[in-house]
Amino acid sequence: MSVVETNVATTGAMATGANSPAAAESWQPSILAFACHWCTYSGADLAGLNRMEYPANVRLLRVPCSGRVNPQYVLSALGKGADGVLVCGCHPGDCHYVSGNYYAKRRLMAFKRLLEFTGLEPGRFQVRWISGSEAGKFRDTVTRVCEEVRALGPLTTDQRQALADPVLAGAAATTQAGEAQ
Amino acid sequence: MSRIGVIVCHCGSNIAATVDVEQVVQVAKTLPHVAYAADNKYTCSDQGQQAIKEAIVEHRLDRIVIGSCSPRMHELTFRKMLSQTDINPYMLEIANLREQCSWVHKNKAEGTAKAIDLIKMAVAKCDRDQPLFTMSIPVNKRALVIGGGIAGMQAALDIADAGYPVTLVEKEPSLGGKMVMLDKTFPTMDCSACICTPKMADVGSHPNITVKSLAEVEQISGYVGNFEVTIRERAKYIDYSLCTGCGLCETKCPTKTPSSFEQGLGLRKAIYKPFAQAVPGKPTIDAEHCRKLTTGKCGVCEKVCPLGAIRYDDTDKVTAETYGAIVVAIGYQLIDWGSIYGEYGGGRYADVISGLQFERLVNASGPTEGHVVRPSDGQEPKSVVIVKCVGSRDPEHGRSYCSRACCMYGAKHAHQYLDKVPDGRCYVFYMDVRTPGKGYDEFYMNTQHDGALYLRGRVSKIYQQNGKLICQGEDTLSGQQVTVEADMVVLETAMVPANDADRLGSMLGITRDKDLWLSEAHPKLRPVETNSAGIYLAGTCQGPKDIPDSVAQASAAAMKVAVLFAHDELESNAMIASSDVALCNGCGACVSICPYSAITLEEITLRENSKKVTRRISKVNPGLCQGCGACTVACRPGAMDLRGFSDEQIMREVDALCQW
Amino acid sequence: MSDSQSIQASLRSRAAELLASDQVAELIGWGAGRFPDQTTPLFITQADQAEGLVYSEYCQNTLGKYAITELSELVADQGKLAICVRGCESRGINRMLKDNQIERDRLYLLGIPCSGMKNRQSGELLSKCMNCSHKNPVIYDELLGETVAEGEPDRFGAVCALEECDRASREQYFDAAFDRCIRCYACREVCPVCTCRECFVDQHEVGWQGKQGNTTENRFYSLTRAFHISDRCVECGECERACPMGLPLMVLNRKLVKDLDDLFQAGEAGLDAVAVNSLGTYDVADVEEFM
Amino acid sequence: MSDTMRYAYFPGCSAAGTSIPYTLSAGFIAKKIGLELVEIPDWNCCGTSAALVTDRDLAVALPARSLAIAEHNAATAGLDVATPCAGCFASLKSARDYAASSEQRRARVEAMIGESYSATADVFSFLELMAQEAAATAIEQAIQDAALTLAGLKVACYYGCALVRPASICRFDDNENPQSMDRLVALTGAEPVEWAFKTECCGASHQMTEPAAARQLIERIFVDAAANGAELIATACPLCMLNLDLRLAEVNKRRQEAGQTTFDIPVFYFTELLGLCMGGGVRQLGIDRHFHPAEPQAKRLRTLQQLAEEQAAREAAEAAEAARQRDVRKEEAARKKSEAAADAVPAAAGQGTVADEKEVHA
Repeated sequence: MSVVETNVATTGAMATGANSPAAAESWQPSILAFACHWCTYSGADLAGLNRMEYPANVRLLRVPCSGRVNPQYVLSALGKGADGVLVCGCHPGDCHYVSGNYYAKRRLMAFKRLLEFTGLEPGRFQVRWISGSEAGKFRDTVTRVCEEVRALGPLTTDQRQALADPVLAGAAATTQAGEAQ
Repeated sequence: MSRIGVIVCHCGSNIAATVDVEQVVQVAKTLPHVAYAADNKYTCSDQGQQAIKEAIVEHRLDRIVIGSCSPRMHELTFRKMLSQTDINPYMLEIANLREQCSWVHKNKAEGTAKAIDLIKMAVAKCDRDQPLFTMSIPVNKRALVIGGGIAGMQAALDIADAGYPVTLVEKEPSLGGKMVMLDKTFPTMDCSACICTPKMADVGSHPNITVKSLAEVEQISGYVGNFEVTIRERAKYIDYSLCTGCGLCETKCPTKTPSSFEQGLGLRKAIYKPFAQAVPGKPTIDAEHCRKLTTGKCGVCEKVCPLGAIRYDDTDKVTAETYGAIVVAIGYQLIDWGSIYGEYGGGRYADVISGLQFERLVNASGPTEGHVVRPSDGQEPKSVVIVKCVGSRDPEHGRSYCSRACCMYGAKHAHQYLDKVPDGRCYVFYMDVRTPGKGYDEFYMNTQHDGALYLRGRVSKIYQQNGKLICQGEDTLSGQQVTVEADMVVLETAMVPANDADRLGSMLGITRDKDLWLSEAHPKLRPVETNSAGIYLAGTCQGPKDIPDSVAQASAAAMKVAVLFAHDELESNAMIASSDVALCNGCGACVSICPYSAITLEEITLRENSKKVTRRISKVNPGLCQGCGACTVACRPGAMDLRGFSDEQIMREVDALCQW
Repeated sequence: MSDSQSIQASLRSRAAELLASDQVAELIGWGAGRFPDQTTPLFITQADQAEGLVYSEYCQNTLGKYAITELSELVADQGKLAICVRGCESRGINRMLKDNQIERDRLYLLGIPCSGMKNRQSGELLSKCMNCSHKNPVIYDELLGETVAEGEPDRFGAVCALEECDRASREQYFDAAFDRCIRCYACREVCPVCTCRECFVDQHEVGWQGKQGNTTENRFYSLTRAFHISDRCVECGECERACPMGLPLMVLNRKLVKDLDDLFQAGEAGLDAVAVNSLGTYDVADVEEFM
Repeated sequence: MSDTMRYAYFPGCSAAGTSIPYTLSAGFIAKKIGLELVEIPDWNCCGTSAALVTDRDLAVALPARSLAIAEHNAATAGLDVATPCAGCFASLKSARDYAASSEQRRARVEAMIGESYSATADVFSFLELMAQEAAATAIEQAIQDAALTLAGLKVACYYGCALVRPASICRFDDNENPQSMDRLVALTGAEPVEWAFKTECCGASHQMTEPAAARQLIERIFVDAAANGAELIATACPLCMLNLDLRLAEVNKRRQEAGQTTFDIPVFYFTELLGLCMGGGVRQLGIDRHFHPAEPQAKRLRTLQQLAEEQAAREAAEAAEAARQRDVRKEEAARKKSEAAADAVPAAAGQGTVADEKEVHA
């Protein structure tokens, strides 16, 4: 994906320069949330209908079912600049497709344990079941996830370091771009 | 290279109040492949849609991103709009700027920033949109009904009356199921045979219904509108085209064996009709007991048959046919109480009988011609104990659920016994009395007035002493231990799924619950549909119920079939999974994971590296796939992908959001 | 005569018989390498080549995966493919059978009980053999030699030790490891479970794997591969042995094996060719960690 | 199950007191079949009667202590535990299951008894132990060797409450209609009867507090045994034995007063019956120590030869009787015939013939 410079570069939460000390105070985490179309996405819509406020740091990515969420998306997002990832689906037993969330549960449980084993803070990758009627739970969940990730601070990745470092930025494609902290 | 049009909607002030729409449009213009970006006051209005159509022509757009309300609101509206243009309706992405942005964030700067990100994601995804097409699936307007009990017969009759051909498959020699074994039906006490056998006759003579008795469904493949079904009709050893059902063979047959229709209380011949009004009204030979077929000696029926209809060399007939819809009505069976209730004698006492056996005992055409007598000695029982919830509501021994009909037929049995043996005494042990239904509670109260003594408690032990059955139990209302000496005990046993339920369920892709009842698609709103499109449930195969409920569900299932058959063609889902032949290594991980049995492994031969190669690959049936995408993650080789939510599209969205 | 010598003798004689009788068209075993005690995979098609077969304590290569490529080259009716299988190879074979990558009736499996292989230079037991849970093959057509006693392997010792560490040290440990990775993909090449026709790293259109050689991308590769094989890993340890940079790959694999067993009673993979993949099924009563 | 027939032996309080015949007869059998019982040193009360109702912890700690001693003592280490008493069996096995069910529980038990306890050894009642294949085969052999039989004796096998219930703890036999004792008793040639009170409560625990209720419970058992033709009751529990044997006189007394029939149904330990058939003497097995005289039933013991002779004699008598009846019938027919021929009147002849035929048929 090509990098797009916009004339409002500073407005996007994702575009916040996270590494300068000055920015640290106003730092906003970027959180990607996968939401299944039938439950969580409609729960989020319901939160909208009820005008429930929650932090603007969360962007929802609609998928048909939590069973569609490939753990590789999560890993990729965390590697490319998301500070936290949330995966949401129907409660077990309520899946529109009968069983998708059961498979998701197994996969993501094992994957979450693997990520945490290799050093990821547990707060950065979370999974929650939120039904279409649980607008309140949706608001509370994203609010809490935001707070937890904010407390953890920015997730350091090679891409970020490369962009923050003018020398490295020029040689972003070279190997050994710097060790993660 | 794609030419994307981006339209950002104000939604009056709904979006514009907290999102700087103008700024969003300006950013959108700078995004790659965006050829046009504009705002609109009300995009969903006629004028708004017209403006998009014009922009498509003017700017040669080939795909559209709309930043507006939730796609759950207007995705279909805008797809419909695109179908009136040259653009495929699936070349559309919607950024949810209202429900998930303007309505929930008050800070305009934050809202605008998020709106920009959402538009970026939508543009990135849209850039990889592919034209998608629905398939039209022809509908074979022929229905298959599995099971010829009251539910199956009702469904078959309703579908046939709607003008569609129906094949009804029954595994027993006759239609009628459990209902035709019953003596009378509660609460009206009309004779069960009197209301059931006319239905059987109607089914047997309906021009649109083909009855296959002694038959079972062996294999099913295909999908809604196009089920390929293999049916095995077991050998009857009689040429039904010649047989007139005169019954001479049955009179002369020398072999007798216990009758399953009479619940083992009576005998039948080896060539037999299970009961007088059986449909088809022609006999079959029971190969297991027929002397001719087991020892080669006898042949009496062949000698006496005036029409020469006996065929000792008859074999099973296997036929394969195509049906558009299937109604499953395989009913229930009674729990095998003997193997789990040792405290009730475990089947050792002849006079401890099941409710269904009692039905045959009181039936005028039953083995005792309706005289209530003890199976052990033929004496009239002067005291009878009825035990309810045998196997129901008993997670320790049997099942945890309530079988729903037993309270009523227990009351019916008490009433019938007291009617036939006026000087008899009848005790009913119960846990609760559940009589919801028209006239049900009145019936139960009348039974008490008849003299049935209801004791609230379970029976803990039944044993025989000096020719009596001693029933020990507790009357929990008085808190006392009670012992009742009975001449006969009737156990009102739990309904459990038919033996075939699990096999048939897995073959048809119907989920089973913890007790193996077949599961409906939604417990409230889709009570007769299953998760497999075109397959419906009727009667007790879905869960215990009484006759009126079974009939009502059967008619509902028939209506669903009629609605389906009102269309000549069905439109398949466009956003379905598909497997890339080049990548698929045939491991089959997707096959077992699919909840709709939509994926199969197929062997294909193709040229690879100028060599002919035969290998297995997975194939998605577009009529069955519902587009959940569970298979795509199970596919490690990345061969399986979901149209409309492809890996590439989702990864582009992730990239768009994360990279700066 | 030592155990391995007697196995070598019977391997040579059986190989010659099988090849001479045309029962098998090709046999995969080990032959002498260029250095003393070194062995290398050997592919023979003639009975007189059987004398070249070597079986010693230094047969470090796991042969199972060669079955796929060799079978695709063999014409089906020419005869079977014979292959030497120890515990590790046999479990890989089962896994490949389960994944429909090879056909059982085209294989002739020469089972070899194995007490572990040694490093040619140091003479020490190979680390992949140290916590072997199946020293005897779990599937074979004939067994060469006597079965050996199974030990009491500590399969998850290293995993447990790391689990005990705090998060920061684990992050440091794995970052250092991923930093070393040169993405040569040797781990993938030798793995009996990595049977994709095109690896995700090569699927450029989708863009799973970035091109940069940095810790983040290396982590993406290693963790994705570990997850891909999670419910199938037969713990042969060949990936770790093949890694030129010494990445602790088996720790990642065994972490998943351990968790899948703890959570879903997945058990060990490759003990037969029919067991269901633990991530390819579910139980409504599965533990819940995500309310 | 132990590989050899060697067990750590927990005698329980009744072994040297109220159930001496059980101890004697089981000991006799053990010697005959090579069953080795190594007594656990310093064993203590199993807690079944008193502890269970007062303190759950105590109910676990008491039996667990004895089991732990068995583990630590060199002579009994590694052996499964055997106990004659059903109550001891239930307490020991419950405590063992409790400790084995989780690490926390085991640690709790260890803390209570102040020593380590691994809860690995299983617990067997004498009944289960002897019903196991190896023991049962040895018993069968010993009976064959002795060439003795109790043939013709009808026995109601009474298991009581604790040997097969709760099923989750006992994990032995069918808890509604158990068969293990029936099979063992059948080895003696005696005939186990089908009856309904195999696992009903004998009421022993109510004897002190609710004697009237207990008496009813006892009486029901004898009533059903008698109704099914049993001549004696066999049991595997010292408490059942004591309760039934001791109180039968009381039951009979009340029945006599009420004008009902009384019962001469003595109660035996199943081991006494087995012991008799292995050649044990009445005194050697303790059969003379019962409250209700049991010797008459014990005297039904015969050698196989006697049985064969009796059978032969019976068959001969039956054959003689059949022959005699045949002769009688022949004579009768001949007499009738000659009578009919003597006063032959044409009109009555037909009637006479019909009547003759009828009589012959009858």
